[in-house]
Amino acid sequence: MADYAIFWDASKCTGCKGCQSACKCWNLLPSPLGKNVNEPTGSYQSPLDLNGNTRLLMTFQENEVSDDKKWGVEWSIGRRSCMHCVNPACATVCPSGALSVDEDTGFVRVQDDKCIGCQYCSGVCPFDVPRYYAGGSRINKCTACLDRVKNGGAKPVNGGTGTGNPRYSVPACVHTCSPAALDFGTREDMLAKAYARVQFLQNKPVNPCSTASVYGDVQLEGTHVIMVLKYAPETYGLPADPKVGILPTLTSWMKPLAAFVGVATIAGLGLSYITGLGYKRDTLHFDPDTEETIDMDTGEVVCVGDGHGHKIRAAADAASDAAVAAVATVADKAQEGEE
Amino acid sequence: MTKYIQRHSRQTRITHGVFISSCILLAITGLFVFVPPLTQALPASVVYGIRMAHRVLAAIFILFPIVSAIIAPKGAGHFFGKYLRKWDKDDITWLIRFVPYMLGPKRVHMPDQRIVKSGQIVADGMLILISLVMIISGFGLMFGGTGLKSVSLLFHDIGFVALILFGIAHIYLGAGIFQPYRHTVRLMFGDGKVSESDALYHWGHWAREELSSGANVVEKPE
Amino acid sequence: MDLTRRSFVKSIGLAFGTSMAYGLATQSSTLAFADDLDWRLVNTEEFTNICCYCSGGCGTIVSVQDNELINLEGDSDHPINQGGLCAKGASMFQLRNVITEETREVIHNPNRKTHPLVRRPGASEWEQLSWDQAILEIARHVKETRDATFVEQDENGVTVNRTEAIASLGGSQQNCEEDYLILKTMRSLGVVALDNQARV
Amino acid sequence: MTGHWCDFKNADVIISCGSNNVENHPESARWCHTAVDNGATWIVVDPRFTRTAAVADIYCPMRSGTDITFWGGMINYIIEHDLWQHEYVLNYTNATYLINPDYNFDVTTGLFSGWDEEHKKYVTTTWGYQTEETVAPNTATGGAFAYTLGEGVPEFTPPSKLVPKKDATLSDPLCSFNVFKEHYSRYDLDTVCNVCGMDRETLELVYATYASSGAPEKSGAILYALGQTQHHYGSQNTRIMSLVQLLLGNVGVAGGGVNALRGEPNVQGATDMAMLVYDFPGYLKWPTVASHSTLREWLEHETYSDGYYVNKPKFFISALKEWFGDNATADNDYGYDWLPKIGSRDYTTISTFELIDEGIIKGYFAWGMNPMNSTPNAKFARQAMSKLDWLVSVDWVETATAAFWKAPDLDPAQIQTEVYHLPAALIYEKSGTIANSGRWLQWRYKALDPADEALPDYEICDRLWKQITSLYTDEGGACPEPILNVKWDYHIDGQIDPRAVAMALNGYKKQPGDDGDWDSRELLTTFANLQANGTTACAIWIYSGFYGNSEARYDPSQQNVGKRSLEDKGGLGLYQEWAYAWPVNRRVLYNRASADMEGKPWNPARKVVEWTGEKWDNNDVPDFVAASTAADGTSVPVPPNNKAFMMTWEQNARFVCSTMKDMPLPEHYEPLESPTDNILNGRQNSPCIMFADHPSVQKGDRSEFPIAATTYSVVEHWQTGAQTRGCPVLVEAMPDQFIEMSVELAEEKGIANGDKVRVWNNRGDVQLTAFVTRRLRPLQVNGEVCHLVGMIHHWDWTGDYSTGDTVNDLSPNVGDPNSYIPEYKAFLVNVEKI
Repeated sequence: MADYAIFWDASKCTGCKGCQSACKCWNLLPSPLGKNVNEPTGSYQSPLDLNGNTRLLMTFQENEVSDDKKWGVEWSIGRRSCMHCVNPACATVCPSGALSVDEDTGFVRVQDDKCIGCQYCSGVCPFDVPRYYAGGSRINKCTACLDRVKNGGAKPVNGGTGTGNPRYSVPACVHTCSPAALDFGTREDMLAKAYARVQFLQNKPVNPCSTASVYGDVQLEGTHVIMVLKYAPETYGLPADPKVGILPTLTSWMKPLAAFVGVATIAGLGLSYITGLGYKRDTLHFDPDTEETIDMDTGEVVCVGDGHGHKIRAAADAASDAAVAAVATVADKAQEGEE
Repeated sequence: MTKYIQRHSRQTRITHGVFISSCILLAITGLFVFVPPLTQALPASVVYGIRMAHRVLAAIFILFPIVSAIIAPKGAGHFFGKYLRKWDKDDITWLIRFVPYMLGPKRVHMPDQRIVKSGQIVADGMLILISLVMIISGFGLMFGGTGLKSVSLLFHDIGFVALILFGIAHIYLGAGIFQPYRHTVRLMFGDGKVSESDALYHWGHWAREELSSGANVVEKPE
Repeated sequence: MDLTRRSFVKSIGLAFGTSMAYGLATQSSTLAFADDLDWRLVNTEEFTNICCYCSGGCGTIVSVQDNELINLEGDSDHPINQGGLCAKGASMFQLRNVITEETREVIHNPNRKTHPLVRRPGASEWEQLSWDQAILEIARHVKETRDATFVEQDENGVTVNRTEAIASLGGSQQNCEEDYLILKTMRSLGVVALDNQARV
Repeated sequence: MTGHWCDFKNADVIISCGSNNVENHPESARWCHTAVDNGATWIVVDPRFTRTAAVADIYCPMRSGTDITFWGGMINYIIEHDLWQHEYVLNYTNATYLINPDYNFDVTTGLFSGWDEEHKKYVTTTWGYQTEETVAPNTATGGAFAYTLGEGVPEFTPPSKLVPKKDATLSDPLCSFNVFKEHYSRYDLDTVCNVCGMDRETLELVYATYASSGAPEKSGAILYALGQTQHHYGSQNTRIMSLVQLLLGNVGVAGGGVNALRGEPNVQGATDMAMLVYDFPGYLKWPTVASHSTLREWLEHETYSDGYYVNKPKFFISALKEWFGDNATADNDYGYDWLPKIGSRDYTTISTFELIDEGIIKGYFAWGMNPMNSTPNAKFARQAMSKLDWLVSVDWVETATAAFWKAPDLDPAQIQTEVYHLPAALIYEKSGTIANSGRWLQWRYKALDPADEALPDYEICDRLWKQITSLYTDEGGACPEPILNVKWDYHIDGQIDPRAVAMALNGYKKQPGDDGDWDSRELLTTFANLQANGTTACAIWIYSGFYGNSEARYDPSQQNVGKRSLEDKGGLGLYQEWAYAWPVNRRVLYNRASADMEGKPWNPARKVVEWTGEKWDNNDVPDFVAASTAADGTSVPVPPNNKAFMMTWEQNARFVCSTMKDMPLPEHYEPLESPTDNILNGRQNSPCIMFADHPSVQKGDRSEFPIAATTYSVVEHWQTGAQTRGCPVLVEAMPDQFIEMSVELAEEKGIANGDKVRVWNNRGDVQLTAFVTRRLRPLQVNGEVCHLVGMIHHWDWTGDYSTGDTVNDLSPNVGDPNSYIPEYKAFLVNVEKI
């Protein structure tokens, strides 16, 4: 097995949305077919966020900067999709096995026919990626086109090694990337490429980019999307220090806890069973007339009355009358309500 | 001839039977969801089947007791009403002695009990509570947004853990696997009758009242 | 002639490899994967084409099965685009087929109009008509307009053989061969108002 | 494009000016990035901070319509700092040629010498050269015009060569270079900043960076598109870029060039194929009454006295032979008279709507074109359209043209036009050749049958032609000869077939009586084999050789057009064995200029051609006479000379030139509608502006419409949007038409991001979504604040998924006198919040 990664270089990405388009066309994801139903967003970004039919989205954010030579603006064009965490919280909490780590590549695989639509993954993703596709009651997120990656037959593009298979061996987004901002190869190679690129950007003689950084190496113990960023991660809609919340941790404790409680209960009861073996109980008889409880094996009177010095009959009558009256009232009310 | 007290009606027994069957099946189907490796090993169509079965079972689990209560509101009132009684000294004593008793029924003697034991109130009460937690969190999982879902998930999981504890204990005792509780299985899965001797052992106060009034007492040959 | 036609068809296949053989060769491993890894391009035939948007000349590969479009993406062997296609190029699949929202089914794009249509004078809707009828009616219009306006010689006696009454616009969307046929048709009718998208 | 897409990687400096290339030619990004990876610097000059600016190294703003000032300033900067490439300029251009002493430019009137006020045009003789001597055409054996004496060649008198006077020392002020230098001396840095609106520091950085490509071993590439051309002086915008490139020695080298990034998939092919009023296939001239009333006149007027175009008659006669087949004979001037002659009227796109309005044009074919959206002053155009008798739209979808009668401001009941929509096949539903911007001819293979009843355009055209000819055969009519004498034999197995047309385009040896016989004709392998005597037929000489394999004539994959080898001799990305670049598979035009006078490459690492001392060793097909044929028939290498531009009669490139209609040297004028006055000379607009006096133009004044506007495209949509608005994924990715404006203007007008705004001028009134952005800022122009807004223009009332207003209702229908291109890129509007 090897560890693969998608490489994305913000310094080369032109925001052409070829990837956004190719993702939908390859994965046969629909876009709205109604007339004028897409809301104008006031931005080059559309739709504004991922949704049940959109797994990959180009983001656009303008940052005001004081440096007048740069025309007072930096334009962060970002790539929003599943980051394919090395330790994916979504796969940890996924109750149905729909999300799992693919052993051959390290990507977070989606078997959407196994998805039970619980959306636990949506709740725990530090990047807020998985979306619910209501039409199929299933989760929708980037699959890293594992169908292509694992079946594909041909040559890789943009300089990466792909998986070594011939054509179609890289995800649809990588394949279609015109400016060669996307690449695909072993995670090790992609990391090396990213660090080399950051070095290059920081040291360019013209227009050096001092804020260039690698994203996806140390964040969350690493992701299988390795990014080269020109500006601060937040401007690309990426948390600077992504964290998985407490819930998945708690949830993940439930499984061992359940196992422990189960085993402890059964063990305790087993012990109880053993100590109870051979227990034999004497036959008891109650004489309503004398109100004596008699051990028939020994003939001994165990107790008289209720054992606390009270007569039984009177108490029993009173108790049952009260109970019957209460129930009857409740039932009548219920019937009235129905009528 | 031995005297028997009619403790549970046929409807109660059927309701209980269906309810706990669905509960156990829910636990099993839920287990496949709870432990992802189990599901990963299965084909998608089977997982889908399990997922749908879980929903159908949940519907039975919720609806059957409600339907039963609507058919016989009086009986339902009686069934739940008995858990709402006042506690006395015997009840406390019983609870204190419970663990030693479980591990040494031959030596530890339990005080007489009323129609339901204090331990039963706790245990059955817990089961009812867990059921409610499971039902509510289940709805949360099905219809909630992502935030509610995460919380619901936690509660569904906690409920499942509690269910393991109380459910197994209930089966252990209710099915009469525990030596002193032999024969109790017939109360829910037999004719609903308890023998005079067993009744006096388990629910002394109640048995004596029933035997005194004789309304629910039948005599049958040994 | 038959032979050459067949070899023409065959050469398309050979030049770019029909994935038919590829599909068979990989069938066994394909079956080993679970559903989500199912390979869409089994038993497809592949054809190269060129993108229909800007004039980059990016290569594409069109995958077809049973005369239906299965996939369209960049040609990774092409020296210019090396597999790349922009948002428009990558969506050329949708010129023919779109995906429904509810069921995610692939259907023909309803926005495309695939029958000859006519709007009669004053009408507010299209009517469908047959190809033969459409061509005949248009040829009649052309002939009537041409015959009524054709000028053989201008006021100075120069042979001009033209009609100013018919205009023909377009050509940048057609292939070169088609342009030549359109050009030849129009100019032979005497059309002088002939222009294309070179300026828009 | 003088180079090709992959060639950008060889540049040391790239300047995208008038082109948002990563958006509108996304594939160019790969090659620009490669150049930057190799150490190049990428400059963007644009009114907006575009997606291209976001990835480039230097961004320089400018006011739309001031390109000549920007480039003129660069010329001045280069000459002042002596950064021009002396050896290149002095040898390969007309720098040393002496210009007519009567040449003059009057700054106060803004007019060059030769202005004819009565006819509103220039007489360009004073822009020409002083003549040293006149050389008669050489018709002797071995001479350039020997062929004209052959049998079957139409009679005509070849032109004499007027050898210009030269001054190699450049001491004469009338040297082309000195006139040029003098002309741009007015374009100093402060003036440029005042006119264009950028700050001086940025401007100097851009000039210094780009001028660094003037070092002999360096190359700089200019990428331009409609931002340069869509002005009423658009041709001069392109010309001044050529002048900069000549000055820096950047034409003909790898990584250089004046690169027009063309907008439509086969606009190159359509232009090659002369889908233009004044053109004949292969960049020859369509006959006009004024210059070509007879074949003889055509030949005498069009044939050059020197350079490769001494052969023009061969190309033209071969084309006529292909057009009329056996019916074209020497006796009937090869059918020349059957071709329509253009009179004094103009018929380009803008004019056609005037002609429809006047009732002259009555029938209209739109072949995959949608002028109801794309034509300037579209509101006027669609009102004119309703006066047509009939309209035929051949397209994939219902375009605004096909559905013009559905426009919100028209009443179908009042429109008597009969309109036909003919469903066309998609590009992958048919076969054929397409030419990209780098002149690569590539074959498209049909992948599947057209959906439903759709048909390829070639089949629609064939059906129409057959129907028309049968009507004329059966019924007669006005002058049927031009129709009935046409050769229409493009059928294989009885079916119309693009492969037969491809063979006709390529050319073949013509035997009498062989019309329709495609099985046995000998296909030509190069246009060098073309004859002017009727023995060869070739529809378009520049394509000759692209489909010339007679051994496998029905198999495009065995033709040059179908080549798919990635072999790249020289490593420059020329990919000589991939497809076919016209002419003769030449990848870099004018490649002689990539080497010095000794024939050594300026940069050995980027060798395109090289003289080894004995012969030429080339990575590309030479664009010069590299060998001649000796008397014994053997090929003899021709040692290096200064004839680097053999398609001009001088065989040198031109600084001052007399072939353009409007200026001998590009001079700044303001757009028709401008927010400011012209401070560079005394004339506001070019004196040669076309159509400005049409009443439909309704010129707006800056007092009423103070905001400068420009239009452009986004990557998600294309042209009139008829195709892209039909793709749901693209509608989703860019759902609405927007107007970009600065934060400052938005504040002034009380507009918030995402608001609906009204944009209007005298011609139109549209509603758009406001994008308030920091990427556009007000400019300081001539001491005043100039607001600029930008709009995309891909919407109209048609389509199932997304509709909107037509932005071209706003753009003015005025144009350039050379190319007739409209001024889409600079006009005035006003804006308000709705």
